[in-house]
Amino acid sequence: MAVEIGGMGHSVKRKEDPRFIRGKGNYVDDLKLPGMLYMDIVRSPYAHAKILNIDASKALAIPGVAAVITGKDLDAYKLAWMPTLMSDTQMVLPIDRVVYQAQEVAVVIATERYIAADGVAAVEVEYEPLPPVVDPFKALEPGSPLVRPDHADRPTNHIWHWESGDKARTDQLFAEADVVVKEHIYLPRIHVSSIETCGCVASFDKVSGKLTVWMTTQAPHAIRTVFSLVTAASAVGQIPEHKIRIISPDIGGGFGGKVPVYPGYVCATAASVLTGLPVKWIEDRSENLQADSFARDYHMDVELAAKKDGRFTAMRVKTLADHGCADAAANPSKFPAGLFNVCTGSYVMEAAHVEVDGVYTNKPPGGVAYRCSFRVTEAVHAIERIVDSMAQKLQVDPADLRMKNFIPPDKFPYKSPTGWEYDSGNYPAALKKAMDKVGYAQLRREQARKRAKGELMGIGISTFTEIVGAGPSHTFDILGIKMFDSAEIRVHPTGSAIVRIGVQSQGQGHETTFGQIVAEELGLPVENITVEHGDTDTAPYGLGTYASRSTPTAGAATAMAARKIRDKAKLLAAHLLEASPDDLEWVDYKFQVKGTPSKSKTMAELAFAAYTNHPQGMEAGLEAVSYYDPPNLTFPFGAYICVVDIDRGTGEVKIRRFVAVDDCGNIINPMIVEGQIHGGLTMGMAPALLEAITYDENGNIQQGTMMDYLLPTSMETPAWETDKTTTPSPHHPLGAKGVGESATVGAPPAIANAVVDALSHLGVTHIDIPVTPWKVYEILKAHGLTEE
Amino acid sequence: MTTHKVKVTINGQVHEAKVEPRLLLVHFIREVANLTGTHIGCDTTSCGACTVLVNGTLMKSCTVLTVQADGANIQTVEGLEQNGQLHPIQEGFMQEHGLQCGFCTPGMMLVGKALLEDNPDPTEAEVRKAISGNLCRCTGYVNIVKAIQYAGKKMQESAEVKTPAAVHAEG
Amino acid sequence: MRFEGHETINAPIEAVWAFFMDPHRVAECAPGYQSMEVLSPTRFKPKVGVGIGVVKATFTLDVELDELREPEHVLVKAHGVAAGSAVDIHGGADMKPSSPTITEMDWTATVNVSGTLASVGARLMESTARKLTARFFECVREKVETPK
Amino acid sequence: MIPPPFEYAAPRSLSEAISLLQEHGSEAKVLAGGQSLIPLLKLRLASPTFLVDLRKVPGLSTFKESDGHLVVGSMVREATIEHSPLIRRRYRGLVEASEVVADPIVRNLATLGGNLAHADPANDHPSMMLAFRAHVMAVGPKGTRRIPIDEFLVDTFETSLAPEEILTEIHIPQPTSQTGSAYIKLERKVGDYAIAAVAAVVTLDGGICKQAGLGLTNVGPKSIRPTKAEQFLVGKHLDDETIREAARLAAAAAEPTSDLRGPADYKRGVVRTLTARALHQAAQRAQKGASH
Repeated sequence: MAVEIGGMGHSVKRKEDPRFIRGKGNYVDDLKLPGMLYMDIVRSPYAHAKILNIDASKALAIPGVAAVITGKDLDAYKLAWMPTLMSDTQMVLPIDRVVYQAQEVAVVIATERYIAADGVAAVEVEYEPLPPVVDPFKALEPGSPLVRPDHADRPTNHIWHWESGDKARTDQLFAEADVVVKEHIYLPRIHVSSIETCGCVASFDKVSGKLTVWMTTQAPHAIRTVFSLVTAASAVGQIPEHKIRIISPDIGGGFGGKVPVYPGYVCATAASVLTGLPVKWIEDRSENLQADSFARDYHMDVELAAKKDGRFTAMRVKTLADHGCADAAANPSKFPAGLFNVCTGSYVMEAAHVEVDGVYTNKPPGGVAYRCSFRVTEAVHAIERIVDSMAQKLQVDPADLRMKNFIPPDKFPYKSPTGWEYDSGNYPAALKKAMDKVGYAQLRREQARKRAKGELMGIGISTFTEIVGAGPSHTFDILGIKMFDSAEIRVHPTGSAIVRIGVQSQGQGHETTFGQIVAEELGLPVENITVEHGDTDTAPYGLGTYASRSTPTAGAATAMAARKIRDKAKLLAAHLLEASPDDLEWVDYKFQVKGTPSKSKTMAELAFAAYTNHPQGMEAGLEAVSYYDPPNLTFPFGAYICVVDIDRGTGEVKIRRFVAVDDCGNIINPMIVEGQIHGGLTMGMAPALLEAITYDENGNIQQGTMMDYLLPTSMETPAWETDKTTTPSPHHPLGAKGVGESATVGAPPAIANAVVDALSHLGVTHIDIPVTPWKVYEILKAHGLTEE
Repeated sequence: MTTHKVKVTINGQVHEAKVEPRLLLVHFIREVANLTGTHIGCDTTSCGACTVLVNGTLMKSCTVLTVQADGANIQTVEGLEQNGQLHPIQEGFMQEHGLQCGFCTPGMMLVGKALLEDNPDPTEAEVRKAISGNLCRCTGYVNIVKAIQYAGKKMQESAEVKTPAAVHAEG
Repeated sequence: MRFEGHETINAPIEAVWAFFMDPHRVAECAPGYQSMEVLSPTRFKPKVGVGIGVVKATFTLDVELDELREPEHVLVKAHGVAAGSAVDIHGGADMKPSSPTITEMDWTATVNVSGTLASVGARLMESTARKLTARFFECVREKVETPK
Repeated sequence: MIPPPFEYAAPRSLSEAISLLQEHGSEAKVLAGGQSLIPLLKLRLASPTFLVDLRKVPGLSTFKESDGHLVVGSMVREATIEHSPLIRRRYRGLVEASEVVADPIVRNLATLGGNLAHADPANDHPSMMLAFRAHVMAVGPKGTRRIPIDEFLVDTFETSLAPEEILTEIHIPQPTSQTGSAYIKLERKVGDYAIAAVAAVVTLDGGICKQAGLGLTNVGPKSIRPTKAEQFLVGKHLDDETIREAARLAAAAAEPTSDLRGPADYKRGVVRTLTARALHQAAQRAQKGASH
C-alpha cells in the first residue's frame, strides 16, 4: 500500500463532495428542459372502492392543464397494468377499482407544477366504497374481501407458500429438546423515506423515437429492460432497448425504496410519449410515505430448541408476510421470502425449518428493502431475539450463551442447516472486542446495583451475520436477469482512466471507492480516475445497487477488469523492457524485471505505450470489461452491544451507549465504511424505537406525513461507538464484503434485547418494535413499577 | 389570481418577479432564480432540506411565502463559496465526511454556519441541538457534528491570524 | 368511529318526524352547510364545509334516508368526497314519545373518514367527529323545538 | 405540496389589518409566523381566500416588563423568547415552552401569538399561559379587549377572537421573588407535538404555596387547567406527598384520547409524572428566588 495513489484501505476524501458542498449536485428535480410539463397525481382516499366515474372536465377547464390521463386511457394502450419485480402484476392506473389508500387514480399534466396541483384538486371521482381487509390474518379467513379478484386462478388472498430446511428432523429435535422457547415477533411496516422523494423527467423525442428518462432509480439497466418489455406487450409497440436511455443522476438516498418501478414513472413516460414533450413528476413526502413500496410487515412465530447445557439443536419459524395489494418485493425471483432462511444466524444447530406465507391486503405493495433487502433484518431479529429468550429461560448470560453456540472460526466455510455456505467469520473475536470496549462485566454489576434500588437499565447484545452480494447467477435473478455485475475500464494514453460500472450510487461514494479499487490494481493515482455510473447509454449492464451488493459484485468486476488490463500491461512491459513476461513481477505498482528495480515500467508509461509503441500483433489500447459472477455471497457480521436506561415515569428508553464492532472483510475506504455504519445504525435504531407504519380499520395510513412518521433527528440518535475486526472473504478478489446494510440489520435486536433485559426480572420476554414509551410504561404499570 | 411584484436578493444578486401569493420561497429559489442547491424533502416543515438564511436568520423556505420575503436578503448554499474560496463549513463537511447522498447537506451547512457565527466553539450537544430541525438519513449525524466543529476550529484559527492586524487597525 | 347519544326534545314525535322528512331542515343542521340539491324526498346532496377553526374541507355529500318507519325510526346514510378525503356516515335515530309534547331520541352514528384528513389529522379526528356529530343532533333538537 | 390560491396583503398598520379582516370576513386569515398555517395550506386542509400578513404592522415584535406584567407582542418569535436573558431569569417556564416548540429553525419564525391564536391543544404555550394566569389583548374594530387566557381558549382551533380581531399582546403577571415556573414536555422526538406536557407556576410565601397555576398540553380538546390540583396546593407545604396528590388530581383532570402517542391511560400517567416533576422544578426555583 502506498499512500500517494489512494488505493485500498485509504480514507480518500470523496470525489462526489466538491459538487454537493457547493449545491451543484444534479438531482432529478433539478433538471429543467425546454417545454417541460409537470405531472401530479389524483389519489384514492379509500383503501378499497369501485370507481364509478372520473369527471375531469373542471380540471381540463383550468388554463394550463394539458391532459388528464386515467386507467381507461392507459388500458386502450394495454398499459393499465405492469409487472412487479416478483412477476406479480400491479395497476399503473386503475380501470375500475382501487385497492389501497393513496393509490394513483388519474394523472394531471399541466404547464406548471402549481397548475397541475390545482388540476388534481379539480378532478372529481365518484367511488363506491368496498370493505377493505387490513389485517393479514383476517385476509386468510373465509369470506374475507378479495384484494385481487383479477387473479382468477387464485380465489383467496393467499399468494404463495414457501419453506426451507428439514421439517421432519426439526420437529424431531424439538420433540427431543430439553428446553424450547417461543415468541411471536412482529416487525412492522416501515418506510425508507430517503430525504429525496421519488420522481422522474421523461422525454420522448418523436423524431428519433428515443425515450430518455432521468429517474430516481437504484437499478437503471433493469428499468430499461422492463420498460422495453412493457412497451412490447402494449399497444404502443415496443420501444427497442437501444432507444431507451435511463439516467440515474445524483440520488438523494435510496435504501431500497428506489428499486421498484412506480406507477408515477410509467404515467410520466406515457404522458411524454403522448405529448412529445418532456414531463416531470416529483412526488411529495405524503405520496412517498403513503404509496411507495414498504419494507417488513412480517409476523413471525419463532421457536428455538436446546439441550440442558444450552447448546442449540433446532429452530422453527412460521411467518405471515403481508405484501399489501401486490407482491412487489424486490427479491431474487426464486426467493419469494428473500434470504429469510439465513435465520439460523451465527450459531451452530443441526436443523431448521422455515415457512413463509405471502398474503394480500388492502395496503400499498410491500416487501422492498429498508436498507436491507431480501428479509435479512427479519431473519436476524428472529434469531437474535429468540437467543435472548433462551438465555432468559436457561438463566444464563446472553453473551455466554452466544459464545457457546457460535460457529467456531475454524469451521468456515460453514454450511448452514438451510443450505447457505458462510464464507468466513470469527464471531467470538468480534463479541469479545465489543464486550471489552463497552465494559460488559462492569455494566452487569451496575445493573444489579440499580435493580436493587428500583432503577431500570438494560444491556442488549446482537451478534448477527449478514448475507449480501447476490449473485451467484446460477441461483439469483430478477425477472430472469441474472444477478452478475459489471465494470468497464479504459486507460487513457497519458495514464488516467475512466471506469464505468453497472451499479449506481445513492450516496455510497462509488465515484471514490471504485476509483480506489482501480488505483490499487493498476497503480494509477485515484485522482486520475473518473468513475461513471447510472447512464444506460454509457455504463455496462448491471443489476444496480441494493442489498449491499456493489462491492461484492461490481467491486469484484472492477478488480477483475483491472487485472485484465494489468495482464496486457505486463505484455507491454515485457516488450518495452525486452524481457520475457515470465521474468516480470508487479512490485510497488510497477512491473519490474525480477530482482532489478531499476528496470521497471509504471502503468502510466505502459498506457502511453499501448497507444504509441505497442508490439506488432497486439491490439492498441488498454481497456477491459468484466462481468463478474460471484461464486458465493459474502457474509459480513458484527457484534453490537446497547445499553439503555428507562424512565419509570414516562416509559422513555434512552440509549446510553451503543458499541458496534463490524467485520466486512478488507476495507476499501475506512472513512466511507464508518460513515455507512453510522447511517446504518441510525436506520436500525429508527424502527427499533420510532418508526412504524400502521393503518386504521378502514385502511387509512396513520403516518401520512413526517409529523407522524418519525425519522430520528440528531437528538434521538446516540453517539455511535464503532470498531472493527477484519476477516477477509476468501472468494472475493479483494477479500471484501458488503457493509451498507449490516448495521441496519444488526442494531434493532440489540436495542430490543436491551429493553427486554432491563425488564427481564419482571418476567418480560419480548417487546415488539418500535419500543415506544407507552409500551414500556404499560409493562411497568402492570408490575406496579411506575414512578409515583 | 393577483400577482405581487417581489424583489429578493439571493447571494448578492437581485431577482425581481411577479409571483402568486401562494408561491413558496423554495420554489422561487429553485424555479425562478434557478438555484437548485436548496432542496425539498417534506411538506410539513419537518426535514430542513430547504433551509436558507433570510436576512441572516435560518428559515425553512418551504414554509415561507415568497411575498413574505419581499425585500429580503437571502443566502443559499450557492453563496457559501466566495471568490473561489470554500467556506470553512464546506471544507468541514468534506474533511469529516459529513455527507453521503448530499441531499440534506446544503441545509445542514447553513445551519452549521449560523451556529458558528453565534457560538464559535460549540460542544457536541450544542451542535446536535442546532441541527435537530434537519433530517439526515445517511450519516447518523456523527460526522455532521464533527464537520461543524471542524469548521468552527478553522474559523477560529483564521480569526486568530487576522486578529493582530485588526487590533492594530482599531488601536 | 362509533358515537351515540340521547336527546330529549320538547316537541311531539310527529314534529320530530316531520323534521327528518324535510331535507332542507335536516341539511341546515349539517356542520358548515352551504347549499343543497334535492333529488327526491329521501335523497339529497348538500354541500358542507366541515372543519374546526382554520382546518376545513368542503364535501359534497350524498345523503339518503332509509328504513323509514313513521314516526319512530330512520336511518341516514351519507357519503361524500372532498379533495383527497372522503367521509361515510351511517346514522340512525329512534324516537318515542315520553309525553304528547316530549320526544326521546336515541341516536347512533358511525363515521368513517378516509384519505388525507384521516391520515394527517388522526390525532384530532375522533374528538372532531364526536363534536360535529353531537352538534348535529343537538341542532336537530333545537330546530325541532323552534316552531317553523 | 402546493397551497391553493389565495390573495395576500401585508398592511402597515393595525387598523389597516383590521379593515382587511372586516372586508374579507371569515374567509380571511391572519398570517403570523406561518409555521402552522402554511403546512396546513400545503396539505390543502385549510383554504382561506385571503391572508393578512402582520409582519409589517409596527409594535407587535417587542416585549418589556411594565405595569406589573411581562408584555409580549404577539409577533415575538419563539427564538427571541428562548434567547432573552430577562425572560429566562424571571419567566423560566415561558422559555422552556418556547424551547420545545417544533425545532430550532421553525422557532426562528414561529410566534408566541400564533401559537396561542391557532389554539391547537397540542401547542405548548396555551397551557403555560394558563399556569401563568396570563391574559391577552385583542384589537378589533370596536377597540381593544382584554381577554383572560381561560376565556381566550375556547376549543380545538377555536379562540374567543372575533374574525376581525387581532391578538396583539400577551400579558404575564410579574413574578414575586418567590415565584418559580417550569414547563416539561414529553415528545416522541424533536419537532413532535407533546405526548403530554405540563406547565407549572408556584408562588411561595415562607415555604407555603400561596398561589399555584397548572396547565396540561395535548390531553384534551383544548389546553386544560386542572383547577382541583391548583386549589389543593394553595396553603400547603410543597412536600413530596402534597405534590403527589396534586399530580394525581391533575391526571384526573386530563381528558386524553388514545392515539398514536399512546393509550389514554398512559397519557394520564404521564400527566401525573410530569405534573410532579414540573411542580418540584417550579418549587425549587421559587425557593431559589427566595434565597436571593
